[in-house]
Amino acid sequence: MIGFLKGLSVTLRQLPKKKVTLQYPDVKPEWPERFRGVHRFIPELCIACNQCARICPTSCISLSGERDENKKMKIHTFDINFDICILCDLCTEVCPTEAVLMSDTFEMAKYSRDDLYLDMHWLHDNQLKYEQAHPDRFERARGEAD
Amino acid sequence: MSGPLIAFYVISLCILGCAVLMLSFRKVIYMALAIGGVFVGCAAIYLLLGAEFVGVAQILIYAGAITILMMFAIMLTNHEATEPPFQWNARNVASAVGCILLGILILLVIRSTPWPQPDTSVDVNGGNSNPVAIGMALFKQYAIPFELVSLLLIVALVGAVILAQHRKEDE
Amino acid sequence: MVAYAWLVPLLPLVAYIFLLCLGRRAPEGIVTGVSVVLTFLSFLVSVAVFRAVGSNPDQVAAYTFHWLTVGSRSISVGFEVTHLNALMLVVVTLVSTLVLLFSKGYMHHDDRFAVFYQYLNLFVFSMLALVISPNFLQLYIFWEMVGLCSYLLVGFWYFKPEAALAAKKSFIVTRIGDVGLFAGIILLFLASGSFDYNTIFVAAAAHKLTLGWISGQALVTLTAILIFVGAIGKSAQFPLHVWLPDAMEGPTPVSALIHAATMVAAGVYLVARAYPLFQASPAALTTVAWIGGITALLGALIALTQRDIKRVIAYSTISQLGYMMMALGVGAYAYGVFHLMTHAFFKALLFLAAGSVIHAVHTQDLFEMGGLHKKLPLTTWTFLAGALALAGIVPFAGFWSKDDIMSATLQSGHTVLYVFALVAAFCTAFYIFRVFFLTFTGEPRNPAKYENAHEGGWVMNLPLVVLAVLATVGGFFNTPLNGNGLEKYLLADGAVGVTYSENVPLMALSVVIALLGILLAAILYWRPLVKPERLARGFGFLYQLSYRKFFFDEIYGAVVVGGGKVMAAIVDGVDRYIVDAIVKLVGRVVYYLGLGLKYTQTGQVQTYGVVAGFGLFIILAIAMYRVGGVF
Amino acid sequence: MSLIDEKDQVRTEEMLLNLGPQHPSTHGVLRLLVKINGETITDVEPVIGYLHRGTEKLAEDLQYTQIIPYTDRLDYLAAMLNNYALCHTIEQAMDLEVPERAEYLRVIVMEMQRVASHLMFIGAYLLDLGAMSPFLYVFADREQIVQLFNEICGARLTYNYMRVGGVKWDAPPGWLEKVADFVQYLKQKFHMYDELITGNEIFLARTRGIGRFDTETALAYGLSGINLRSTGYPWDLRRKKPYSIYDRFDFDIPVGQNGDCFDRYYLHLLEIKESLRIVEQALKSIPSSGPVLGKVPKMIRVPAGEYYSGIEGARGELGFYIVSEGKDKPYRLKIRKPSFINLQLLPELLRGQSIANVIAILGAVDIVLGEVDA
Amino acid sequence: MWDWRSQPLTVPSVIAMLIGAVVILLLALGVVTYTIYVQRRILGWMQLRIGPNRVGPLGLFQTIADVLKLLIKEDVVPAKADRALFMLAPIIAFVPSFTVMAVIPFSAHNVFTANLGIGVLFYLALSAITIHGVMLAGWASNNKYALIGGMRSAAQMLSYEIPLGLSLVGVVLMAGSLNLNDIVLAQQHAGLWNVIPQILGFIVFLIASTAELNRTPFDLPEAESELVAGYHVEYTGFRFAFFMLTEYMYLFAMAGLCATLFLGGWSGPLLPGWLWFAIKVFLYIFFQFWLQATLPRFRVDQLMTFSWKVLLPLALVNLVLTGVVKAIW
Amino acid sequence: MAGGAPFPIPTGSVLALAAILFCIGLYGALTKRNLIIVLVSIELMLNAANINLVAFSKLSDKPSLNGQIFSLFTITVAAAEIAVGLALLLAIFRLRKTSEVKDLDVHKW
Amino acid sequence: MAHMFQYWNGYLFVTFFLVLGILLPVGALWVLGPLLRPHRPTSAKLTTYESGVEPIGDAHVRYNARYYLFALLFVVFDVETLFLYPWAASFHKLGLFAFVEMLLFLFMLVIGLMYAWRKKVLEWT
Repeated sequence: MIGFLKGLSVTLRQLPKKKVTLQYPDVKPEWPERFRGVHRFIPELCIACNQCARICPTSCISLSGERDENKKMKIHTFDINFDICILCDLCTEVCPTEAVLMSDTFEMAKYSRDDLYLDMHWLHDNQLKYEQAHPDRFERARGEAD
Repeated sequence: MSGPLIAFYVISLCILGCAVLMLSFRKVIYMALAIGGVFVGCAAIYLLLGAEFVGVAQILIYAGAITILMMFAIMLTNHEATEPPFQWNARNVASAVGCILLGILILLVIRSTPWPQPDTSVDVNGGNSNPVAIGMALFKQYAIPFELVSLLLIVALVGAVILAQHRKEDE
Repeated sequence: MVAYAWLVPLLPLVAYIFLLCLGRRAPEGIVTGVSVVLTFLSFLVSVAVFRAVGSNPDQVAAYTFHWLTVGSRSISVGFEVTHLNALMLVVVTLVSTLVLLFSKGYMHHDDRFAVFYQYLNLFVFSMLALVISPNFLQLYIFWEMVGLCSYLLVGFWYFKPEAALAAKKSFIVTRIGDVGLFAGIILLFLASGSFDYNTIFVAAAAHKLTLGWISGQALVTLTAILIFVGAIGKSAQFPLHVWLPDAMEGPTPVSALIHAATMVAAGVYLVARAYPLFQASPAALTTVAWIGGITALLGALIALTQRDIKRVIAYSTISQLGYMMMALGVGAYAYGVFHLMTHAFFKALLFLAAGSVIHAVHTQDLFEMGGLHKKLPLTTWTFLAGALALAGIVPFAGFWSKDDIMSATLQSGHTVLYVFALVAAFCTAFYIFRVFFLTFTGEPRNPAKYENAHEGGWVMNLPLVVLAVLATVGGFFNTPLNGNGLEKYLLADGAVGVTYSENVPLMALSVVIALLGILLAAILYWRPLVKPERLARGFGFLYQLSYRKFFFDEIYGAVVVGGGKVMAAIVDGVDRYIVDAIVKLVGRVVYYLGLGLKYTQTGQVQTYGVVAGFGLFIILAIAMYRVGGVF
Repeated sequence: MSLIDEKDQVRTEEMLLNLGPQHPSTHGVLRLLVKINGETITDVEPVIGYLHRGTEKLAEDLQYTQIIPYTDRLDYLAAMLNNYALCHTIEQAMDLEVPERAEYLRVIVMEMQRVASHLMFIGAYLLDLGAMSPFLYVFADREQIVQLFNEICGARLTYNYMRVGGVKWDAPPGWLEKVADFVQYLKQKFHMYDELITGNEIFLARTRGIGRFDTETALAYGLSGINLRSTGYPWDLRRKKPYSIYDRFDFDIPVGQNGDCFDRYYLHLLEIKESLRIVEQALKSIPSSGPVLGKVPKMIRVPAGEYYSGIEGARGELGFYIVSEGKDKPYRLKIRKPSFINLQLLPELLRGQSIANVIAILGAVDIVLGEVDA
Repeated sequence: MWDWRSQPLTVPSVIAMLIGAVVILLLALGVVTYTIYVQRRILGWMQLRIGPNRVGPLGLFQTIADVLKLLIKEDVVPAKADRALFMLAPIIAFVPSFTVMAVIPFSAHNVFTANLGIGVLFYLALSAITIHGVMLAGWASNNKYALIGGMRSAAQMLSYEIPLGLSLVGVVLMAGSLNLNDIVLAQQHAGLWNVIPQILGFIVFLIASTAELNRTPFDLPEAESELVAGYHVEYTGFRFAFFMLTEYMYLFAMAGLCATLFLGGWSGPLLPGWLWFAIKVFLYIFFQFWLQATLPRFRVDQLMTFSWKVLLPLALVNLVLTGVVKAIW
Repeated sequence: MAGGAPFPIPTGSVLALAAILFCIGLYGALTKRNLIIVLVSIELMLNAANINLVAFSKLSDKPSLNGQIFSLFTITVAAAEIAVGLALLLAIFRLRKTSEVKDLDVHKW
Repeated sequence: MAHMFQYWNGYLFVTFFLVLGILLPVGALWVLGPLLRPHRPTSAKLTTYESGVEPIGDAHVRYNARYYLFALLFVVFDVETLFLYPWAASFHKLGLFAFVEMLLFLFMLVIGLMYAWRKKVLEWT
């Protein structure tokens, strides 16, 4: 009987407390810098070394490069099949030029599986959006580089 | 045609309708439901006749407890039990004829008896509310039968438990 | 205080219900504690009631209220307090308390200890309720309940075949008496329209009891005797005394409480309570006196030779109850009741002491005991007190009451009965000291049992001591020394006015007779000058007569069974040659009919129902046709 | 009294009932095929595999580093521990040195992971028993751990944090302080859980003496973790076969007495306390700086041979068994999945129980279908 | 004030009654709607959540949206179900739940209340009928969960109806009448709400009524973690809505009964009667939600045993005690 | 109704209702095959009797409560009857796996 | 007379509730419903739910006698409860004797309960 009353008092005490839930679509969660959302991609940096495709455990990255006039490898197509990507972050880990990075985009609901094939342009746009959303991080990165 | 009379005819119709339905249904569980309708209808008749407590007792015991008990019994024996369709065998015909004859006879008797004019000036409850009046009658005039009721119930309980319970020595 | 007398039976009932709730596995301490404390409270209330009644006779009253109406007659329930039943309450509750305490030791470690206490409490409740009943109906209800408890308790060890048989026997034999009682009560109800004592007594005194087929004096006598038949059964009077010795198969505390102190006294109480009715019929009174006298003598004679310690005391009880009945029969109402009281004390004492002995040596055979006074000193002394009281030695309790009865018998002109009583008194002294000497003195006859004997602890000793004190001094309630206090108290009801004067020579005579009895016992069993066996051989037939209990069981067996056999033979002949012939003829006819008709027996209830329904219809139709106006 | 008896002619017919795969309280897609009589269970057959992904087979075609994210998805409530178990086995096989700070970070996240997992157990168990609020309360608390993990490795559930030879990230600035704060915060919450759950009479009535088994049975079935400890057998790999740096910490192994559901619940609560103790100690003694990844060859090749090492997972002994031919991919990878092994006892436990107890027992056995089906 | 109740029947009085009944229907529906809303809010708050807040201001239209959604949902009758009974069951369950409202005195000027001499029993008798609906729903679905749920539910409601009924006898004993209005008046007259002298009865009532309402910790028939949803597993759309409606109607009615019998009904100082009544009803309802937020549920065997072995003896003790006090006093 | 005004429901109608109900019950009891329904039909007949009792308690020339009280007792007896009857049915079912009246013909020749 | 009208009118009012109570679901389910609801049954939709797999066997198996025993107890105790109500209502007019009668009655009831208890009728398992 006592235990039961104690339990009641516990729940009653919670009643006026601050709520922990977010008003989600209105209020987006704050993600930390290391957050592994959908990839962003910087085509200029990519040397099409194929390391990311090779390390990917689910083989969701496919890319093709071509040599440009400077005999440098240049990325031609870069697609991520988000249907099977497990956001393990290994691709960014192995990327020697930091061309593939993770963003904090996490809302990926689509009506068709086809829409989940993300190509280079989409990923680049994602990079631009990310830059816009977090100018501070880039400044800091630049500052560190300096 | 006064209100209560209309009500009486409507309720009677419902009761008889449910009773006839009961006879004509083939699934046992439907029959149990139809009989529930009869019980509730009877309760309404009692209420109409001013017997509040009996009416509510009828609902509580018959429509509530007994019908439930029947449903449990159905579910414990044969859920899908059905009656065969009506057959013209000797017993059915004889029963039908006998019941109809009996009914006609009783109705004739009822018609031919000069029923006394009810004395509506008497309040059977003696100025109390109906349950109070019932209580007073029950505990003064009918004290012994009342105690016997408890005895009856306990005997019924014991008997039913013994019957319904699985016995060890059967094993 | 008197208005709270209903508490007296209620408290044991509470104890009973409480024990019932505790179940049969309840710890012994709690069981005993609750029972003893509640019964003791009940005793205290009884004493208060007794004092209240004694100090103020106006307190005597019946507290009844209307229960139900049967036809035009109304039946009430409630309780009453009179001088008589106030005394009874005290005696019953006192003995009950002590026995409940004693049982703790005696029944220790019995599997059904709690059940035993439940039964005992139920008995105490029933007995008290019987005593306190204000009318015959209520009395009869509790009368039967008391019988039921007796049955349960006698058969408490139902796994022993003797116990089960004894229980059955006691139940059936007393039932014979109860039929008489019931018939008497119903006749009284029919004649007077009431169950109430007072209504009936007033009507009887005014000669207003009549029925269509019998009237006046005859009805009074008839009903009085019928009621007395009930008392005969319950109080084990001749000729229905056979159940009581067998009832000794029950645990000893039961014997002490039920079959010595209380229940068997219920018959005496019944006669005492219905005394106005008996007074209205001299014939009934005479019957009572003679039955009592015969029982007193018979019981004493049988007791002389029994080997079982409890049976001796049981026959003694029968004998003493006979004294009480005799007293009532000769008109010495107060002395009968007085003897009831003193007898309750010393007989309960004797039984409990016997119980203590049995508890110690685990046998009931007198010839396996002996020399126990070394092992059981307390029991010895208390038993001696009880024995002296029973034998009627001055100044022990039994002396005063028995002597009163004997004086009254002589003075009321029943010389033959007086002789009976005197012989019985002699025998009483003899057999009880025979028991005493055989048990406690001399050499142990069964060394193995002797060695293990020991006293039963304080729970068993305390009741013995208390009862011994009462058996010693209990008689002083009613002596010339205190101006016959109890007698005055009892007669304050005003119902019975017969008293008898003390007669010192008669007293002396009875004491001498008793001493002679003791002396005879001593020379036979203590310091054996004469071998008892020789004596037995010398009186061969008489010894057998006594030892075989005057062949009562055999006679009953012979009469009932033998008579039955003769009847059976006759009936058999008639049956075989006359009836059978007819039957066979009928049978054949029916058989061949049945062969054809069996096809209607479908076993289908509903088919039968249809037929029955048609039958109903036809009957109704014919009835309606004859009434007319329907069709 | 019941009509269960076989000889009885009208015993009630037996009924086969599917609990799961789509059922609110089978913690995923377990299917229990239950044979009931009245409400009493006569037989149970757990049907598994609805979540089977062939992790072990897949691993044969993956480099060691690539296997790590797959381990996240085994017991998805304790991904850190799975990560570690694999890395630890490989490190043992290759005889690698792990930097000090990395070890500390690993212990901190592992114990935090254990706390999160146990909290989740408590919440889910109470939800099974019909109490909704505790579930949400533990979720609020667990959310803080998840956020901490999110900060250190960027994911909330599938961390992929450990690497062979260390961890991927060092702790971000201020992270360790946040952990310390959280430990203090959670310590104060225990009181509330005790009041709300442990002392509740209904909870006690539903868990005390339910689903009991003894040490022999547990050992015979190869149980480990809390399921074994609840029977009073103090078996904890962190103590019995110390790995990592657990020998440096002071903590107790709480054990139960009765081996019933209540013991299992209560042990979870006690173990949370012990884990917090470890985290506190680790936070005190962690080196302030240093590498977090040891010297590891670029291509990880486990020398040919067979290797096994087990750690104390959240649900029992979690072990990885590697058969290597010396290539960069394992020849065979076998995982000792504690949930799967714990599940084997279930039919034994459930036989003869009433349906209502199924949930209480199943919940307390504590399985995660991702691990069972692998 | 014109009182329709003691006058001969006329057209205006019939219309008045009809209006009264409709008003109560609407009132009950409104109360149910917002009870559900309040339930979700309170549960949310107690669980550190916000609760419904999207539909309408503060989420006030949430329940209405739910009802509308249910209304336009497809009505599926499983192929194996017993069609007729399946469709009939929600109605059998619902009708008494609404009819019992007829006797609850909402305010001092009990305009919308049938002043029946058997008020308390009327409630008990009718509420027993709902059991049929529940049981038939479970049976007709031809679904194992539903059957178990229905049988359990019936057995539970049966078992708890006895202590419930017995706990009310104490109140009747205090007031000497079965009429709910009289009971309120008796409390007003005594100046003491029954909850004080009948505290034992009140506790029994509280527990038994919780069980009658199939609410936590007695929500076994619907135990979602075992039976998924109990007797209404197979019900969809508006049929399902009627079971929910029944449940919350009874919650309201039971709250009303509790307020009337134990908390003095509409009596109370200062505030108008109907407001007092509303406050008491809300208190009861809040208590139910509070329990729901706190407790795990009983196991079915514990539940049955609890009713017969604990509550029933308690109710009897209460009865005897009340009788003794009443007899002496 | 003012004092002495006739009660709106005629006695004969109520009795006729009861009579018809009784006959329906009788017919059911005689023809239905399921034991439960036979029991139920008997309940129907009891109810018919009850209607008469209550009717006479109100509609006789000396109205009194006796009829109502009697019908209360009838209801009680009916409850006891149905409880034991159905328990018997269960016992029969246990023994013979049938709930049909026609199979219960042990007393057949 | 007033109370007679009150009686009739009270029950008429109850009748209105009854009728409304029937009309509401009937209206919502049979009148309004078909207008608003789609009706596109498919065989998958119409299967019986059993945790997402095909049900094995029929649900209408014979059930445990335990339920019957509870229903039985309910019937008996319901009747006993029923008799308590008039007692309670008229107690203040009856006095002590009625109390004793009721105690007897309750005693019987308790005996019944004890019997059921002893016979383990009250146990679920």
